[in-house]
Amino acid sequence: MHRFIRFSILLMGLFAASSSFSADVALEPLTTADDLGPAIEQPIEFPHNRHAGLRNPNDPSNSDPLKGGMEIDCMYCHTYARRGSVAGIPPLQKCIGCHQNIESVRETPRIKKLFEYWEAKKAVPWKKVHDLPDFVRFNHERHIKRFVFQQNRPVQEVCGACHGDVKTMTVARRQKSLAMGWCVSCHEKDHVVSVPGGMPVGSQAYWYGFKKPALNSAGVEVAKGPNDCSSCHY
Amino acid sequence: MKDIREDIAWAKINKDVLKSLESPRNLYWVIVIGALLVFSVGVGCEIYQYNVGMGVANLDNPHVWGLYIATFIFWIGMSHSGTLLSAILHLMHADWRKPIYRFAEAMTTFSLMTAGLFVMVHLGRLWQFYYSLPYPNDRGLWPNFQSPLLWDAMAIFTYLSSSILFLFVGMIPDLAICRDNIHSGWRKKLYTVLALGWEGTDRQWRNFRVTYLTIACFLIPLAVSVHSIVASDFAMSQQPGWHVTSFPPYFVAGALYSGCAAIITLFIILRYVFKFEEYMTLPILKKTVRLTFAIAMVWTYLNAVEFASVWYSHDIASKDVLIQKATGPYAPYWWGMIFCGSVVPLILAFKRFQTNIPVLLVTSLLLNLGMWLERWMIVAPTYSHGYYPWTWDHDQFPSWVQWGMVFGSFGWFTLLFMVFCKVFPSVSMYEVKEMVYHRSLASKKLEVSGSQESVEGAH
Amino acid sequence: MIDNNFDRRDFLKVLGWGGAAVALSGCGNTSVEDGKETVVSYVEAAEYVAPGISVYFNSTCAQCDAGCSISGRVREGRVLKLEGNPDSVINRGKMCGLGQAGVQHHYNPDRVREPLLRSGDRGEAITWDKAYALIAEKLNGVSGDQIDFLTGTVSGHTKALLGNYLESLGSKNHFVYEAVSPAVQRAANMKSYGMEMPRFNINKAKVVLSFGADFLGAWVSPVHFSQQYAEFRKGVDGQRGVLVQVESKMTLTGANADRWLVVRPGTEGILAMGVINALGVAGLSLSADVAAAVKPYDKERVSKDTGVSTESLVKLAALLKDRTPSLVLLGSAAEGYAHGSQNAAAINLLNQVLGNVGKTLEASAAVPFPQIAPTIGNTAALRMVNNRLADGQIKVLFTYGTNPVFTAPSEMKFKENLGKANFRVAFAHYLDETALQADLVLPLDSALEDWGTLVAEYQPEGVQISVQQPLMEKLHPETRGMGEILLSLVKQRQPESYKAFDDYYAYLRTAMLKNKSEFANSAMDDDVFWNGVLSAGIINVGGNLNKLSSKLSTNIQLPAPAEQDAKYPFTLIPSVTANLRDGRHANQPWLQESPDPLTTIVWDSWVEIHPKKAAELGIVEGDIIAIESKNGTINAQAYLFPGIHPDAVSIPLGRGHEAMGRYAKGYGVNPFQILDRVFDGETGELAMHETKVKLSKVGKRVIVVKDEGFAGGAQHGKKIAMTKSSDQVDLSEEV
Amino acid sequence: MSVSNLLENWAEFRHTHPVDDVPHDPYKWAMSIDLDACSGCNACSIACYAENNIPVVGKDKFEHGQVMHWMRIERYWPEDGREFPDQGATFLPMMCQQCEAAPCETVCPVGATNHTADGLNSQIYNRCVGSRYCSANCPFKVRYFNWYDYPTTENVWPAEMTQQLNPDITLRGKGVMEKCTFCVQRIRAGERAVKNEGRILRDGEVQTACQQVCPTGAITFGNLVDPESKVHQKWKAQQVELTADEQEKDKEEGGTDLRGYRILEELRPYPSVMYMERVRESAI
Repeated sequence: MHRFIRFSILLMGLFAASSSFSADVALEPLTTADDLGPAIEQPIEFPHNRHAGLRNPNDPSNSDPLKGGMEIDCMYCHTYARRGSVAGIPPLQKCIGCHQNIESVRETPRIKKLFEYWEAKKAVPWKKVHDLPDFVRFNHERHIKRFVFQQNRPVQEVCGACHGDVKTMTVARRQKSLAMGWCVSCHEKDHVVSVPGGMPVGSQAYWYGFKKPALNSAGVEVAKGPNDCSSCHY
Repeated sequence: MKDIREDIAWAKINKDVLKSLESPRNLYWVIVIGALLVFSVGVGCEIYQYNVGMGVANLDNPHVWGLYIATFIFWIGMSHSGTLLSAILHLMHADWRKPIYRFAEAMTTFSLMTAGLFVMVHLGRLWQFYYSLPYPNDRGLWPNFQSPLLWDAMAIFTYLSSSILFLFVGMIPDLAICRDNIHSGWRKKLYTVLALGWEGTDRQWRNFRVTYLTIACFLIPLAVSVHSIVASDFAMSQQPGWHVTSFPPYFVAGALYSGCAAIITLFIILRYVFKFEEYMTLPILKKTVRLTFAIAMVWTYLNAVEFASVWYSHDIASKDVLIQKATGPYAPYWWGMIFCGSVVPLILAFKRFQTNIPVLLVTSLLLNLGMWLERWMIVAPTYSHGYYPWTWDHDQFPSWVQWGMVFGSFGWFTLLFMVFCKVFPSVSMYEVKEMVYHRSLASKKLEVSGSQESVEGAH
Repeated sequence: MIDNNFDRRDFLKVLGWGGAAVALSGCGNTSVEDGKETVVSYVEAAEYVAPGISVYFNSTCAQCDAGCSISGRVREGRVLKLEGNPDSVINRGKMCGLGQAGVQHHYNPDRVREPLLRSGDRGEAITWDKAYALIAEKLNGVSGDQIDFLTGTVSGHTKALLGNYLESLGSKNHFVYEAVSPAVQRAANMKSYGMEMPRFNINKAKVVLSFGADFLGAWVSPVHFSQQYAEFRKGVDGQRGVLVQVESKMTLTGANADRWLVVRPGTEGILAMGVINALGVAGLSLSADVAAAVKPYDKERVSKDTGVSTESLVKLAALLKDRTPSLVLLGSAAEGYAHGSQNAAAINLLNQVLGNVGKTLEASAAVPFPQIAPTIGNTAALRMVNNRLADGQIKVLFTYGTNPVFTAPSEMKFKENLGKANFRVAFAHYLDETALQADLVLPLDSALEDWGTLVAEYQPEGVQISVQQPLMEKLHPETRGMGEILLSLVKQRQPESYKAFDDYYAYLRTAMLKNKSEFANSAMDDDVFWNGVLSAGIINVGGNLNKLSSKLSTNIQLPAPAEQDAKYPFTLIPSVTANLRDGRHANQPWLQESPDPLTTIVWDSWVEIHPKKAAELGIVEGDIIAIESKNGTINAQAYLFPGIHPDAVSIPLGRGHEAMGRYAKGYGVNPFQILDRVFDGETGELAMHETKVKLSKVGKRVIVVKDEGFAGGAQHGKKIAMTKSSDQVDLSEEV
Repeated sequence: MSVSNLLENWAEFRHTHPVDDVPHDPYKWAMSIDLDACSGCNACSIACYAENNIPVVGKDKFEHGQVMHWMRIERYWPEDGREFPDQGATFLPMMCQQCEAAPCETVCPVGATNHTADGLNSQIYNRCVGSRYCSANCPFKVRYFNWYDYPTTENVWPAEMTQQLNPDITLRGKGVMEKCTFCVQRIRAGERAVKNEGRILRDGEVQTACQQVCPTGAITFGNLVDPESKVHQKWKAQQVELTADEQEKDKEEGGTDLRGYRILEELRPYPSVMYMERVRESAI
């Protein structure tokens, strides 16, 4: 009898140990892995690489569209990102504004299509690529202000954290999982509050309550992202 | 009167019990089809409610829980019968339980499965029920370990798995008998697998006894905790009429009570349907009835304790609820509960009725009706008459959808039970044999000592 | 070339608004989606139009005539919510429920979407060109005095243009009808103060004695008065204002009174005279003729006539004497009798005796441009149009902003008489009862799509001209603004004089610029001025301050309280609720579902009966009661209501539509239908409270759909809504 | 959140009301409602419908008690047995009291309703499974359940009316609980805006929809820990403490001349809404 009791106690202990271990470790890889979304067909096959891609050092005139990009700032077109919750698609007038002066590509099929929309005064029905569920309130402005302006990090790096390496894509495609655990994994990290050259932060509250900015081991002030459910869900 | 004849041959026991697994009578099919129909009513209601919304149940704000939760507690309560008979009485060496504990255990399992359904159908977003399970997930979230509802889910799940295990372990020797007596078909395969190679060696028997005893020991605190936790769904809340310290024992007593009543009902039905008169004898019934009566009185006492503690406390809101129960729109049901739960069992005190099958059948059904009403009277009146007078709402009545699902649950339970009875021996053969053996030993002893007495007397 | 120079009018013309599927999925979409939805994108966008960012535009609330200035929240080219414009002196950033439901007027699914021409029982959609041609054809050869306009209250440039159109038709028959209107009071005020609508400074009074004026609910300018009321409660010189309300059926204001005095219906004037008498007794010096006039109204008699106890009367007089200044208000409950003018005169006399004129009653500013000053409606207008219709004097009738078929007592037979006109044109937002009788229905823009100006009758400070401008693109392309239609019509008659105006917008802009010097510096650039006006949404002009005269008139003939009619023992009080008023907004679901403040009933009509009387008659809540007057019977559910005189019953106005779409049709009953045809002796206004009815049980009982639960208004000893007596509090310590 | 994280931070996650070591900082949203100013006009309730996408359920569902008004105006009659209510009625706007120790929060099996660090009782619609335990345990009964799928129910939001919906708020489908949020979308927008400026919100920068519309200004909303805020000053002047279940001032013999109180505070939910008693003139 004692054998059985001992055995069952042993089993229970094993179960408790293994389940708490698995609950503890399984998360990291689960949420940070890249998760390539489906390819999306857009009304115009917009070449992000051509616009935002790196210049070809061997081609200073940048004449060969296949070889290099123009390093246009993401926020030149997605201008709403620093002002509001959505990054937005630029109004057609912005596309035309440049392209009416670029004679070299004026007769290419894509640009012809673009001008067709413009002449019909019809908005291009772009499809959403990064479409969060309706109950998630992601705010571009705060992330841009926090990381581009205050931390003075390169725009493409900051945008790329969620949107992937768009400068290498033609039509954008989702690269990150965008699942909640993935978002949270970043919010739980310590981020440097400010860097020299970045926008000064004033007496700003980085925290909501419990997670106040603290000094890390290197003596740099760091803070975590908001971690209330109602920061993003309401 | 003997509770079992000691001269039943073991072969006859095997034969009688195994017969119940074979060629069903027409009556069996009638019951199964009836149960299917009843169950399909419940399924239909759930499909309707799932598609349209919980509103069709005629629940409202603040009346957010209704018959689903009441019936859920009812079924959880029913499940305590098996544990009581097999585990508690097993530890107390009350061997009269032996012919009847198997189906009582089956009842435990099936009523838990029925109760689980009510937790499901009562959720507003059934399709998202897995949020309440603790498992590592993509969102990095855990359920709220503070919530009694979560304890509830865990307790029920544990209880269900343990009682299935208990049922199965207790059945192994019988499954081996089945395996050895049935020679072909899917049954053979099933029993072969389930019997786990049982051969009846001494070592197997020894291990079997210890395992069975261990699980029984494990199950008893579980049974008590399960209903205490269900009680804490209410007792841990802040609402008048729910926030009662004595709820856990009250719920456990109520559970044992309804479980015993249900055993009487099923005892009578099985005895008749499967012709188990020789094993499910009237003396055993009598013992069960007496046990039921005792528990009924405990329950009545706990009821009185609850009323008194509310009455003499300064908790005006709780007192209001109590007065409302006794005089408001719920009065007929509340008094019905008192009548069925505390007055009707008095019949069981009379010897004459303790073996009267028709009376017992009606009585046991009434007792269970009373217990079901009790659960409803715990859930509903608090909503009607809570802390906030503006939201008092006395005309909420469950819609046909709620009633339909309550009705359907009986079909589901019956269906499971009927299938069980045809697949597994519903009387424990090896334990009955044991009992017969013990009885014959005892009577031999009695004969020996009796004859000695007479010899002495002769001197 | 890219035209970045956006015309103000085009600001909403953003194409490709992607919110058509406005995320109706709610919690449905639970995972990240790729490529399923379309992005909001624009062809051209002004700097201030960005997706996800709301812009606020000021405009004017058109739900009632109080002229509150609103600030509409616009996002992605659609208006989401109406909020108050803080710069408006009328509402100072606040709103009432009715005003906020303006978005449901705009987005109402039951709006008329194209011009409809009667074809048998149906309306046939026609083009605007055809509609205009038809009007021209029908007007051809009809003399001016056979063409009538029956409208609700009009003001601003719509009114000016309407005047011009009438002039071009040679017609002088513009009748302005409002079913619920303080018209008797205006006449009485004119007599007493030389002004129809003086300023009421509730916030400066220490005591407000209101004879049935529901200034917190539906009377004149409730949002403005509510703010005054808040100040009044906080106290003048540290003394909390005291509100005493005298009426036979408790209104919202009555429910907020420190003392609610229930009077026998129609005896408000007697009580006012009694108060003057009691003031005299209490030592207030009265002029000889006043003293003589109030002599017969000693407290015993007044108490007997009105049902107010002598003790209350004495206390009231003492309070009024002690705490000055006070303010006496007069509302529909006192006006609605055959002797309504006399009641009003007595009440105004009380104000004068108390010396409130010039203190809490002040002169209001006159609108400097009479052509846009409001023309205020009354019920006498309906009577005149009805008579003209009955006599066949009207060949062509235009109706706008009023629904007489719904609001006229059935005894007037307005609907039948309407049939005698040859051609009936209704300018309408919805197919209401009157539009259904029309031959031609012209669909109007909603108030949130239209241009216009609105000048309120009640002006708290100077004169505020409220500008109405579109908050978004037209929802339905075939609707037109009222101004637009009038301009087109007047162009038919006088193409030459109006050819300069392409549209109503141009007309409005020109007209406003013409008076630039009145509004602002005349040297200001036109565009700057105009953009300033549009961005502010209001123009404040000083207005010509009139002087308030105070003419004591003691010639007041108050009849003794009427004996109870044996056949019709109850007085019917058709009550005006804050949300539904005369019923023109009954199809806005927020208003239908917003519980009536006093009974908490929704979506239905009810008849209020005093519990004591109900017990006598064996009526319990939910019994269907037949309310029978000489002119008909309506059935309504009974609600036992302690705030009503036992000899009176009350049914709210506004419900009981037989048309107007899904949210209005078939909900409740319409007490307008059974009103007796009794008119005020002096002004000819319909005496709304003179209807006598009898009650009988139909034998059916329903569950009253209301927010209040089983406990009713009781708290059962719980400390929920607490009250303190004013001598127990110290308001001076409060923040 | 892993198990070790859960264990390490257990105390933090379980803070339901401010304690000495973790006070509310920098925000604690609270309200004060002056019943003497409230006229019962229902404008706040309609504003709430407009702001928060609350469905109009219609007569039948209202009759079944399935109305969704997050803010309801209750009307109480004096209970002194007089023939006429000659001191009028009392109106009481009742909505979620955003309790600091909210009974609803502890019982939710999935943690869909929980306390935010700025003192709100948040309701996470997408986490809700619809057990309705929160409503069962709410003493004020201010939680409203989506008994039907209102977005797709006929005549709740016909096609035209969907354009009015506030895109800043989730539209709730069937089976989730909802309640007053103190207009959390406005608070979050305000917080974001001032974070860009590197400061915290000042009094009056965030208004709830009901407060904004109230014609008599009976509703005051603000940051209770900001000494400059009106709501802080009002609570202080009325000597109402957030974390008291019986106010110090109420222990005085014969009561006080202060009007502030909280409803059902003896149950210790520590509501964040202070009411101020209605006043009635004693001289008449």
